[in-house]
Amino acid sequence: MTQPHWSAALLGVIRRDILLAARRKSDVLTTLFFFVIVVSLFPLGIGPEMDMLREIAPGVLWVAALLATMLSLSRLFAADYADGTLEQMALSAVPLGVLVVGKVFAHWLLSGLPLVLLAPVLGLQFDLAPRALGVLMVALAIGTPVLSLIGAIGAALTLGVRGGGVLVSLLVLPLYIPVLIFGAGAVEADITGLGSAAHLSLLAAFLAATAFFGPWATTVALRIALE
Amino acid sequence: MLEANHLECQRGEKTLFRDLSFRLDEGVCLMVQGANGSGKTSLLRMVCGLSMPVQGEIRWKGTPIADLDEEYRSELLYCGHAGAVKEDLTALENARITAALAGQPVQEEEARAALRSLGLKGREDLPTRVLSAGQKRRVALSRLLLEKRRLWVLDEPLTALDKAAVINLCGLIDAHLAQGGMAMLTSHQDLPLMTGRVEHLRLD
Amino acid sequence: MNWNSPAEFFAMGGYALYVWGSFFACALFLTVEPLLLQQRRKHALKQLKREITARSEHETEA
Amino acid sequence: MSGMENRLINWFHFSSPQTFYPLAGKLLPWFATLAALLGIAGLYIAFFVAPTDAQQGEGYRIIFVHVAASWMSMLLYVVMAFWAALCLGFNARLSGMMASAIAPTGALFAFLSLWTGALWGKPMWGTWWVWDARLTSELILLFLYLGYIALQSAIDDPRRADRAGAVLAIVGVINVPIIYFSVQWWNTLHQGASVSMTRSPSMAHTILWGMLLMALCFWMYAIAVVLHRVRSIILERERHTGWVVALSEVRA
Repeated sequence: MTQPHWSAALLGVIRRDILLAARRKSDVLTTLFFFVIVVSLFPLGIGPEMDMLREIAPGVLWVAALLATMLSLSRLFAADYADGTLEQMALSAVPLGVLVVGKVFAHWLLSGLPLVLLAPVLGLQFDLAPRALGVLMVALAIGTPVLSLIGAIGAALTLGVRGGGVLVSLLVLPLYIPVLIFGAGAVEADITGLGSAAHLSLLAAFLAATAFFGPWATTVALRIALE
Repeated sequence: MLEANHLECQRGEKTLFRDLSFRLDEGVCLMVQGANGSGKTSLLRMVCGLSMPVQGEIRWKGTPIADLDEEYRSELLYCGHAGAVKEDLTALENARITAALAGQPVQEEEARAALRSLGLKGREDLPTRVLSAGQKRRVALSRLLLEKRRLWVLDEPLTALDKAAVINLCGLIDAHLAQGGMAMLTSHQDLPLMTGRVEHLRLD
Repeated sequence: MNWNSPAEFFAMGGYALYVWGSFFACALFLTVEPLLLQQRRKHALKQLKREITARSEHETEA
Repeated sequence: MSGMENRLINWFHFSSPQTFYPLAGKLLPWFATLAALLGIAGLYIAFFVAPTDAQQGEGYRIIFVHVAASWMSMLLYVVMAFWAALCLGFNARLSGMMASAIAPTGALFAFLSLWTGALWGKPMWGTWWVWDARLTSELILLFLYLGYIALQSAIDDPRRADRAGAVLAIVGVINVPIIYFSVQWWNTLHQGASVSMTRSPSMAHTILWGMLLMALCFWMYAIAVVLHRVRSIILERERHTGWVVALSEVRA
């Protein structure tokens, strides 16, 4: 019996999820479009005063990012659960945790990374300074993986459950609050001249902690869902 | 090799079976039979370790499977009702990715050969969406050729297969048993196995 | 003693709405919860008895 | 090894629903009585012994229920997570039932804490709601409770519901301190120092005693209610077992 190839399995999951997304581009694009439209609605609801917009920009962009992530979460494991792939993953010679890490990473690549890249463009709508835009991107780059990691737990818990899509937001959004506070806080602190280093390092610490616990909790939740 | 002692299975509030014991040795095919809802699939999932029996335990080479985890899974191949085939991927991509996820990546040529020998020649590069149910089933069964596992657990492997494919599959199982492999499967029809020893387990 | 008359007690120095609103809400919910639980228990027992009689009738028929 | 197994099995026997059901029934009246006595003593101190506050007048008396409810809501979440961990770790049925029996009461206390906090905030700060760090954290705690309850009620199979809820409770309990810390941080950044509800240095001993008694009263109440609820859950889930059918209250 040869040793199972962990790296091949990990890369296999990531490659497959990207391939599937490439064959069905609409899924990824809907999420992005949602992000853009939500952010663009705020000035219409609040008014075009630039001072006000500049002030609310970090919060608006972050809340929109949370909601856009939520939108893609219900799909994270649902298809694999329905067509039996998840069973096969749970029975793989490679630990399920490794495959979960791959799935979460692919999820981030497909739903988190585009937000990071798109955010500065939307930030311009709110007249954010170039420096603040940079901080926004860095904060999103650190924060969106946390959203995928925590979201995966919620998605795994609600697999095959009545009203799973709405339920997952109820479970996950409260857990997103620290990310929201530190992420939006970093941009705000930069605008007010306080410096964003403290916020960003706390965000990074939170990322490290969730990267450690998240896949474990997701694995346990998936096994419960498969029983 | 595989040993099950006094298994009890419940679904909801109903007890499907209790005090079920059996043994599966090398070179033997165990056919699980029973009416719909008698717990065949539940039993197979239990054997795979996907669900826990209410009572009793399952041992692999003398050790409870719950303690073996990946060690047991690397000897196990499970083919369930759902074929784990992605409609948006081609047959070839499906075969290769499934093998990679199982921890045994294969070369493209190997995967093509397996699909060809299952009668999918010329369809390797079509998205599985356009294949028929029986052809999708064959894509799912290509794992039998690509992953080298001792214990095959197959849930209704004959569903949607035509006569030629059934004979083909039986040949595969025969060869597997001849090499000292084990198989456990459910089926509504009899398998025309040539050489392997077949034992029956009835759930009522 | 803090109060010279019952009226003064109920007036709570002008904060009656807030103080009594808080205490009344607590008292209300902390009595309603046990009552609901009592009802749940009664319902569970009733259901159980119904099932047992149904089962025994089934057995005598058989 | 076998000794260890034996001990575990004994422990499981003790914690089986069958043994726990009558035990809970016996303990219940004691906790209920204790809750009532402590409540009377606490209310007496709250209204007749504790002096009028120099700044807040009589309005501060809300503290006696507000603080006690907040404490209980947090304590109950931790206790719930403890049972949840046992449920996952040892696959013990009773632990899962305990966790799900605690959630509604915990949510109730979180709600009461918010309600009384709002009623206190109006006269003191002039608004019903202040984005104070404690109130905000309490609100999030209520969300966590509601998420747990929603998840449990959405899953039909009670075993799966218990285990899925257990994962959520454990993830939640790890997150609660982080959430509290981040909200605190956010609060100081936006408003300077947050308005303190419990004015620690000048707090009179009688006030502390009153708060303590009320907190104990709520605690005992929570235990009694949870025991009651877990008994109903046992009856509902184990209704096909012989021992439930043989119970005197079922036979009657």
